[in-house]
Formats: sequence, structure tokens, C-alpha cells
Amino acid sequence: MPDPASMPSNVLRPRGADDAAPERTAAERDADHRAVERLATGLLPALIGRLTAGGLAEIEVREGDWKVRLRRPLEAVGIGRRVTDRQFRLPAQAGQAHAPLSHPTPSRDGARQAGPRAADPAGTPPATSPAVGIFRPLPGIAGRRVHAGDRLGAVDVLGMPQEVVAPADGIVGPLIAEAGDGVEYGQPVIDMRPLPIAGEPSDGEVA
Amino acid sequence: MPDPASMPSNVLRPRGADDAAPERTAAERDADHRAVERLATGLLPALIGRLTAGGLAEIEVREGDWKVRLRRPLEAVGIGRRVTDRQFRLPAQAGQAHAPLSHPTPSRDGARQAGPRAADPAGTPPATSPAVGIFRPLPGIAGRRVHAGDRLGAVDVLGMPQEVVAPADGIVGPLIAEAGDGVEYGQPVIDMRPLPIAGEPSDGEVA
Amino acid sequence: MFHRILIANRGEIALRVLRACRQLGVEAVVAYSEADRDTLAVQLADEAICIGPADARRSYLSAPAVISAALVTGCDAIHPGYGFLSEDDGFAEVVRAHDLVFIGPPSHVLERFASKEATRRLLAAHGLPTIPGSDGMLRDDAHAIAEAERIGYPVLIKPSAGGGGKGMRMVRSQRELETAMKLCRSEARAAFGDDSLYLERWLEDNRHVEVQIAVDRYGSGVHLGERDCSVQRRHQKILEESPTPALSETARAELCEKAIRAAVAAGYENVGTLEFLVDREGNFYFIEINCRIQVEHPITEMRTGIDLVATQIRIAAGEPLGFTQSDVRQTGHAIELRINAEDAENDFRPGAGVVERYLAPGGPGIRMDSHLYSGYEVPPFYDSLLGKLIAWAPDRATAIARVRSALDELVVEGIVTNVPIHRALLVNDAFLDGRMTTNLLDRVGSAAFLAAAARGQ
Amino acid sequence: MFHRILIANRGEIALRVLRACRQLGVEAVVAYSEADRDTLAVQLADEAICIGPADARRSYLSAPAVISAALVTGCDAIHPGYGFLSEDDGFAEVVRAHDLVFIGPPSHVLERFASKEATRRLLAAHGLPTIPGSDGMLRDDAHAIAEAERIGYPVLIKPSAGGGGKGMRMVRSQRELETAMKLCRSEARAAFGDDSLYLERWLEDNRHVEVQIAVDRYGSGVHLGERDCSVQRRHQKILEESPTPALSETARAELCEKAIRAAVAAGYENVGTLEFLVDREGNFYFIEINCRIQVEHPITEMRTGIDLVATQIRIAAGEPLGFTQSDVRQTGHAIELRINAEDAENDFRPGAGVVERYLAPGGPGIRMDSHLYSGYEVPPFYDSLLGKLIAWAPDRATAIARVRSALDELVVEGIVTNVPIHRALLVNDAFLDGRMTTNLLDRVGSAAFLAAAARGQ
Repeated sequence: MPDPASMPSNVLRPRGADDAAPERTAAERDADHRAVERLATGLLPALIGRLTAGGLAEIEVREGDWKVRLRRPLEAVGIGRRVTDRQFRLPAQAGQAHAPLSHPTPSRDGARQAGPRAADPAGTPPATSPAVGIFRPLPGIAGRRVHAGDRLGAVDVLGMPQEVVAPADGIVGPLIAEAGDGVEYGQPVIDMRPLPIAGEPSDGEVA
Repeated sequence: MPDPASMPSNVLRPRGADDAAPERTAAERDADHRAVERLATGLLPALIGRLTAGGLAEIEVREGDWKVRLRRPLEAVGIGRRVTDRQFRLPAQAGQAHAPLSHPTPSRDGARQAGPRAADPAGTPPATSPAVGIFRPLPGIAGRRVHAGDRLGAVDVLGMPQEVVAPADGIVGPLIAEAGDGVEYGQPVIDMRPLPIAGEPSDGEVA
Repeated sequence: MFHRILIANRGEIALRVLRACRQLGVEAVVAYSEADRDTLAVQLADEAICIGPADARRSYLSAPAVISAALVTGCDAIHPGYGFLSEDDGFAEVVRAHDLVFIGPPSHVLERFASKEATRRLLAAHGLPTIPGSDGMLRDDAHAIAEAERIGYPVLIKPSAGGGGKGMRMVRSQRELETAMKLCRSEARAAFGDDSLYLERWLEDNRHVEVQIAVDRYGSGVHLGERDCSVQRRHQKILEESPTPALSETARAELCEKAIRAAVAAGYENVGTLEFLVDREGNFYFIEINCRIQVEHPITEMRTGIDLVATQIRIAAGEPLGFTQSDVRQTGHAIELRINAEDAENDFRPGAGVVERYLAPGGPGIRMDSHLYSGYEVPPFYDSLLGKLIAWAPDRATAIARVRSALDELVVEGIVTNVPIHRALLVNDAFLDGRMTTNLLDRVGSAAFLAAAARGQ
Repeated sequence: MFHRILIANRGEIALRVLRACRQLGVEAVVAYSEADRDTLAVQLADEAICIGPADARRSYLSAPAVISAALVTGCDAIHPGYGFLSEDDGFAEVVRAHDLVFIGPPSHVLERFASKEATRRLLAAHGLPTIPGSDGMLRDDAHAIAEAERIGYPVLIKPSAGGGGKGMRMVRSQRELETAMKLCRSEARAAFGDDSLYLERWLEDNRHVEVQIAVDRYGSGVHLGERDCSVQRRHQKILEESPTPALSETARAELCEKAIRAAVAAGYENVGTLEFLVDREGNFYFIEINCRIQVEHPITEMRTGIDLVATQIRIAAGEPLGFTQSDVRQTGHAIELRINAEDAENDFRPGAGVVERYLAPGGPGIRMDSHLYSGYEVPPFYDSLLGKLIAWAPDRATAIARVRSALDELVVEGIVTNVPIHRALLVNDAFLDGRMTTNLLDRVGSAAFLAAAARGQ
């Protein structure tokens, strides 16, 4: 189970923290605390029962001023019809292939630490394109052991090459984009694999 | 704390239960169950801490395909401004003074069993107006013990009186609308009080 | 001008009337049924009053409920919208008897035009062509042959009594006429106990063209051009456009001028529409008058810049029209798509439910008249109209391109709509060439129509 | 015509350009920054391509990123919208060097009009009045007095170098001039190390009036009427209308005709706007030319029925204009309100965040150009424009009534907007009488303005 305290990128829209919000008294905070606790200890078990029984998409319960809503994306449930054939994307939808909008963290050197798959705790994030242009991987790069920041190739922007670098120490996996493909900014272009775990041979520099 | 099982009117939008939803396997239900349980046992305590710390309006956490969102109404937090002064009503909002739209249950005799306050389990529902017109209560009706269907007054529709009747056995409470008021269809016009409980004198006809 | 108007309708037209009231500086009270508590007009109204349960007979169709609501809320006029009580002369009379103003033709005008047959005779007397027919009932075969000759084949044999197609036959020659007469007489006798027959000219592949008029209390009237409503499915209009591609500019002018002249002469008052059938040769025949605002009125507003609902209210308030025919300028081309909650792929079964997400299209020349919003629950009790997507452009081709692009922008999630049939229409050759006739969609079959469009794309 | 256009902009104008592409049957690719992934134009585009991070310098302002995106997606033209790279002649030149078409004036035209000072001299030479000033720098007091006499008091003393108000004084008489000259010289010397001064006529209570023009590659040009943008807050336009209430019909015609004649003579090409200041007496003075589509272009579209963005694209594609001045008809009155994410009650501090609920107003004559939808998160990185509420009506009073009613319908929840200032404007006597000047809102103070409206209602 993920540790809640370490999940800032999954916690969206913490609004109201701006300076326009009035100061809150200890009593108000206590009342809120009690209300949320009632939700957690009293209602959640009942909700779980309801949701799992009928394949529901969404359920919402109110308790005083508080609401709790549980929902799954519509696609997972298979209901909801659209007028157009196009996929109408919800903003910042879970599982969508991009970093959260509220925390864009491009690094200055043209690579991105938090790539589109960075949220996947299981894998090593792929190398992403630093710009929009034509992808040129280094020949024979796949399978090499690299350090974070090592050059894996370039993206050609009107003749100016922009470096594609390894986002972390690891082993270069297969190419996601083909050499010569047009790629967009932030697009994953080269897969990365984790280094072999302890016990396997290491070059000694990996912490 | 309210018993979750007895709160159907507070549980909104249980969608996906329609026949378009695909059958779900036991394994899928189990996976959902586990996901929701993680939310309940792992994330809620952390959320409570976050919410009560900063006077937040809303917080949302994702876990796999599931989202949990806790929110207070904007007004309570003092943020969020509306363009119009008018109250923009959400459809079928809990606590709104009308019966759920999906289940209009007007009775044929001009009175309504499920009046606007019928959802309140604690009290006896008030008598409601059977039509739009001018309210004419029977003189001295307040305080009388009545049976369901007894006439309490009328609503005058272009000179045609439409009976206001007691929705249930009980004691006529104070008038909600004044004699001569214009009233709309379904508007509560006369409060009702429950009959005295067993042990007090009874006219013998109350079950 | 009025101080407060009761809007005795629902859906998009309640919102449309509300907007006209706002613009005129008149307060608007929306009368609603229990099923329409959450509709946009109720939320935007100066006041809203529940007049009865979902059942329209006890709410929108209940004259006492509507009038009582107007009195209780202190209104001085009632706007009936379209449908429901909008053309009911009895209702208009009771409204008047309660010292309220009915926004529409006065009751005596509604009464005069209540019977279709009488209206046709009245307007024919004022110069409008009607569908040619026999001079009264057919006495015998000889009379029938002579009359058919005069009218011109093909002709339709119709029984005087009843309807539903019994005793009715289309014949293309004298030989067919003689054979069919016997069959029709016996069918009519069997079905209605009356075997009297008459003849009417058969209009093959006709188009539905209607003329919008406005006449004030003082007999000043103008036409506001015509609308082509030939795209129909089982006699329901689903796409309207103006001007009609079926007639030349001269023919359109002639039609419109004849229509307004006849209507004024016959004593019509307020906003109204004269409906015509137009045959392949461009001959037009008056069929009926609609004494109300129509669903498709916005395409006329887009072409003329004239607010028809505000005009309707002003006329009912006793104001003179304030402009003459020469002030009315028609420009460009306008198209309206009726967006209905119905499943085009399942025999247009009407739908209801929650609109999970709604997003109206926009941009130059686009107007979306709809009462939808994200989260709105479409009740199952009334008609299936969700809104009207209207596009104006300087010419027909651009208007089609615009409305097609706007249709791509429209988002109505959670409820099945007839958008697929509109998509199919907007790539259909008969439509693109302006050759749609009222029977085309039914003759081809909607399913085949949708499939053909899918193949063609 | 082009096959595929890259839209190198965001927000409502990206959507606007997309709509023009659709209508022209051209594919549209939207180039977006990481912060704009969820915007409506990205969702509706035929293709969308991320060109960089939220920082505009690395996305919308990066010429290499934009051009590379056009090449990668196979576009043959780039539409820059407004702001960002839209008037950058260097960018236009690099676009051309990559065999792509820049949708706007060609680079050599942009270059010609890049300097405001040079543009004023150029257009003055082609007959446009500019603000009267001294003949070069002031040699001494005697020269200053003579020049001020010639220009007419009040005059503005301006330093040749620098800006920011230092060394600048408005004087109403010779006595004031003589005193101020010394002060200004010493201030200018202290601030810029250069004490040369010149004079310009002081325009009290001026109005901002601009003329929309369109000129094709072949030198055929038309004006499309003028717009009044006098309602400003700290030099930001917030409400625009057309026609201007400041000038008579004759004066408007003269202004527009002079503007198009000068622009064509000076070699302008494509869609553009000539901005003027108009003084209390109705004299107009050319100040600058905008070589792009402008935010407020829809009010011109509403009055003329001409799609300005489509016209811009057609001209860039080498098409002739296809119509002449006599084909351009202006009707009615149009008003645009800029709906910004800013807090009118807190010094217009810009806002960002999630639009919890959005509902666009509608009805006759209403157009809402906006990229919002329910659930859209307004990023904090760009300008605060959320959309434009545009109303057309046959006359100004009706247009005001309509836009006011539409403003009541608009729902933007979850984010603070400048709607209160619009409400205040629409009941303000100076606005209702057509007397707004560019300095009025700042002179009164927005807070006082809002408070006065609240008292008056």
C-alpha cells in the first residue's frame, strides 16, 4: 500500500489554502476533524459494500457540511454515451499519460525528471523528448548501462540537436519511438530498466 | 452517528446499475473491494490531517482506478465566487425542499402522501397544497386530532376549491401558510404533529 | 408593455421566452411541473411557481392551474410557448376573462383559424392556392373522370369520411381511376358507412415550405421570409433551413407576398406561420396556419435580425409593429438542427436520464438554444427536444460547413441523441444538393440512410 | 487553400482559429504547452502536439519549437493568433524560410510597420492625422512658446529619451509652460542624461476608436467599420462596442475611409487594425497599427457577417478578397465583454484554478467565445482572459439589454471573475450615454465605480 504521506503528486486540488481563506479557529478545526472521522469510521465500510455489490461508477454521501464521493472513471464501468466520436478528456484524469498540470517540473537542461510514466512506482521512468522535432537515438544504445544525465540520443529541432538523456541510472531498454520519428515535447522515446539488484555485478557507482 | 444503511436519500447518483453495465466477475469485485479498503484504512487518516490543518474546501486522492474526494460546500469555506447572485441549484440536491424528481408520487385525490418534508423520518409530513391558488384553511383547525384524508382547508383555484387534506393521522399543527396566501402546487401549508404515544388518552381508532 | 409575464411552458422555449422578457425589461415568472424543478428557466426566472405534477394534463395543459399561477404571482400576461395551450382559443378566452393578456392571437382570431378546412377555404378566398381537388363529392364515374381530367393525373381518391388511408388510392390514368373507384367506394363503405369520395391532386416528392408573418393589432403586417422544413421523419421536422433551396428568389418573394397579403386580409393577428406544400414544378399550395411561435423560428431571426418572441410580446401588448416590409432585410443562409433525446439507431426510441456533461458549440454564426446543463436530468414525461443547433453564414455551403463543425463540438454525454442522423444528413447528396422532400427519409429508411452515410464517409 | 494549419496559440483564440479552419475544410493541428493539455482546442483538434513546458518562452514564444511542430505534423501554414509571435517579423521570416506560410502580414510588411514612430510618419504621409506636436526638439523657451501657441493649449511636454512619466508635464498656459520647461529639463537630464524635450497636444478625455481593415495580396482593401474600445482599466480594454457612440455616421465613414486608403497606400496586407485617439471635438489621431487579429474582432463579425479569421487565412493563402467595400454591410450594434479571471474587488488580482461549473449564455444575438468547460483548470501562467461575451442587436439599447441579460445567465463557478465590473459598467450613466473615455475608470477608481453601481441599483 502506498504511504499517504509520500503521495503529493496524487493529491489534487488542495484549494482554499490561499490567503483569501479566513483564519480558522481551533474549535472549527476540531468540528471538521470529527466530521471527517465519522465519515471514515462509520460510512466507508457501508460504502465499500454498496460499491462492490453493483459495479457502480460513483457514490456520494453527505455528513453535515462534508461530502465524500467515491468514483471510478466512466470507461472502466462502461456507461455514458458521447455525441462525438472523439474522446473528450477529463482534465488531469488518473492514468493519463502526462504529468500533473499543477506541478510541471521540467528541468533546465532539457530533460525531465518527472516524465509521463514517472508516477509508476514499479518501473524506471523512460527517457523523454526535450523538444518537438525529429528523434535521433545514438546507434546501439539499447542494453547499455548508463548514469542519470548520460546522453542517449537527440531530438533535432530545425537542425539544432537537443539532447535526450537518461532520467536515472539504469539500463537502456528498447526504443519507444523509431529513429526519424517526429516526437513532441515530453514524449517517452526510450524505455529504461532498473539496474540489477544487489548481489549481481555492479560498476560500484550505484548507491 | 447516522446508520449508513438507513440513509438512502443521502446517497446520490448510484450510477452504473442500469442494464447497459456489463456483468462483473467475482475477481473484479474483489479487486474493487481491496482498492476501496485501502482508501478507507490507509488514506483517510492522512486526509483528515490535511483537511483540518488548512481549512481546505476539497481534497481528492486516487488509488488505482478509484478516486476519493472529500469536500465541503464552498460557502462554508468562504472561497469560490459565483458570477450571478442567484443560487444555482444542483439537480435533486439532498436536503432541498422537494421530493425526488425521479419519483413523483402525487395521489389522485389532490393531496400528496410524499410531501416536501416526507423524507424527514422524525416528524409527521405536513399537509401540502393540491394546486396553485389561494390558501383557505378551515377556521380553528390547529390543534385538532385528525385522520389521514380529513379535510383541513382548501386551495382556491379560480373559484374552484381544491381540498387540503391530512396526509396522515395526527394532530394539526400551526399553519405554515397564512389564510389568503398564494401557494404553489405541493407547497407545505399546515404542519402536522404525531399523535401522542401509547399510554396517553386515545380516541381508540388510532392503530 | 407588460410588467410581469407568466411563462407557461418548459424546456428550451421557456428559456427562449425568458430571454425575450429580460431584453424587454419585463419580469418573468416560470410556471413549472414537479418534473421540471431543475430546469434552467426555473433557475433563471425572477420567480418560479410549481403548477402541478409531471403529468402535463395536470400542469402545462391545465388552464385553471396556469391562470391561477399567473394571478397568484401578479402577472399581467401569459406566454404559452408552443404546443400545450398555445393555440387553444378556449384557453385564450379564459385568460382574457381574468383580465390577463394571452400572448398570441386573440381568442377570436384563434377561433377563426381553428378548423383547417375552414382556414383553407378562407385563405383561398383571399388568393392563396390550395391543393386542387374535385368540385365537391364525386357523383359517378363520368363525373370522376371529368374532374380527374381537369385536375390532372396523378390524382388521389379520398373518402369524405374518416382517414388512416382507408378508401384512399393514388391513380395515374383513367383506366386506374375506373378500377380504383369501385374498390375505394367499398372500402369506405365498410370502414365508415359512407362511400362518398372526392379527388385531390397527388403531389409527388413535395417539399414543406412555410412563411413567417407578423401582424399587429392595427392590421400592419410583414412577412419575414420562408423556411424549408422538408427534412422530416414520420412527419416530424428534424432540420430546417432558410431560404428554401427549392424556389428561385422570385418565386420565394411571390410566395411570401401572397401569404402575408392573404393573412392580413383574413384578419390574422400576431406572429404566425403559413404552411405550404411545394411540388416538383415549384407550385405551392397552402395547407394550414400555425398560430404560435414555432420551434424553428430562430433561423428566421438569424436571417432578419428580428427577435420574433419579443415581437410577439410587443404585438400582444398592443404596440404597433414599428417597421414595414421594406425595413425587413434577409441575409445569408440559416440552418437549424433539432437535437432530440432519441436513439437514431434504435427506431428513434425517445430517451431520458442525466446529462453527465454538456458543452454547447460556439463561434461565429452559431447559436445553441437549449435548456441543458451538465448534471441536468431529462425527465421522461415530455417531448424529446434537447435543444436546437442553429448556424448562419453568408451562403448555404458555409452554413452547412459551420453547422457540421458545430455538431462536432457539441457534447451531450449520458443520454442518446439523434446526432448520428444529422451527421448523415449533412453528408447526404440529396440534402447537399437541396433536393430533400418530405418523404425521402422515410422512403429510404433511417437505418439505410445512416448506413449509406457511414459508407460514404 | 492550405491543407493543414498549425495553431500556435492557446485559450479562446486557439478555439476560434480552429473553428475557422473547420469551416474552410482545412485540418487543424493545435500546438500546446504542457499547461494547456486539457484545453478545449487540444481536445477538438485534428491533431495536437506538445511543444514545450508551461513557460511561454519555451513553448508559445519559441519560434524553433513552433516551426518544428509544424514540420513534424505536416502543416503548410502557421496561425499565430494574437500576442506571442503574432507580430514578430523575424518569426514570420523564419516561417517563410521553412517553406511554410505565416498567416498574417508577410514579414516585410510586419517589418515596415514594426516601429510605431516610423508607422506614424508613414501613415501621416498617406493622409492620416496624428497627434500634433512640435517641429522636432525644443531649441529654447521662445521656440517652445511659439510651438505651444501653434499646437494649442493644453500641451504635453515630453522628454525625447526614456519614459515612465519622468520629465513629462501637461501645461495649460504660457506661464505654466515657462515654469514647467525648467523642471522637465532637469528631471529629464537627471533621469536619462538627455534634457531634450518636445511638445505634443494634450488630449483630454480621449476615446480609443479603431478601424478594422482587410487587404489582399493584390492591393484590394476594405474597411469593416470601427470599434470603440474606450472602456479601459490601466490601458487594458475590458468592453468594446461598435459602432462608436462618439462619432456621427458621417464622421465614422470618414475615419474608416481615410484609414483603409492610407493602409492600402502604405502597402499593408492581410487583416489589421488602425488605432486612433478621438478627442472631445471628434478629431481623430492615428496612433498605431495592429498587424494581427484582435481580441475584440467578433463585434465586427457580428455587424458585418464576415468571418475575419477565415478572411485572414484566405488572404494568406493568396486568395483575392472576393468582395468590395460596397458588399460590406454593417448592421445593428455589437458589444463585447472580456470575461477575465481577476478579482475586481481586490485590485483585479489575476486568478487561476478549477472552473467547477461553466454555463455559457445563449439566445438571439448572443455569442460566447470561450475555451472553458466544467472541470477545466485555468493555468496560472498566461493572461487572464476566460472568454468573450458578445451581443448583437438592431440598436445599442437592445444590445445593452441583451448583454446584461446574458451576463446574468453566465455561470463560471470556482474562480473569481471580473463580472462585477461589467455589471457596474452596464448600469453606469457615462457608459449608457456613450460618454466613456479611456481614463474614466482609472480616474474614478474601480472600487468607487463598483460601489456607485451597487448604490444605484
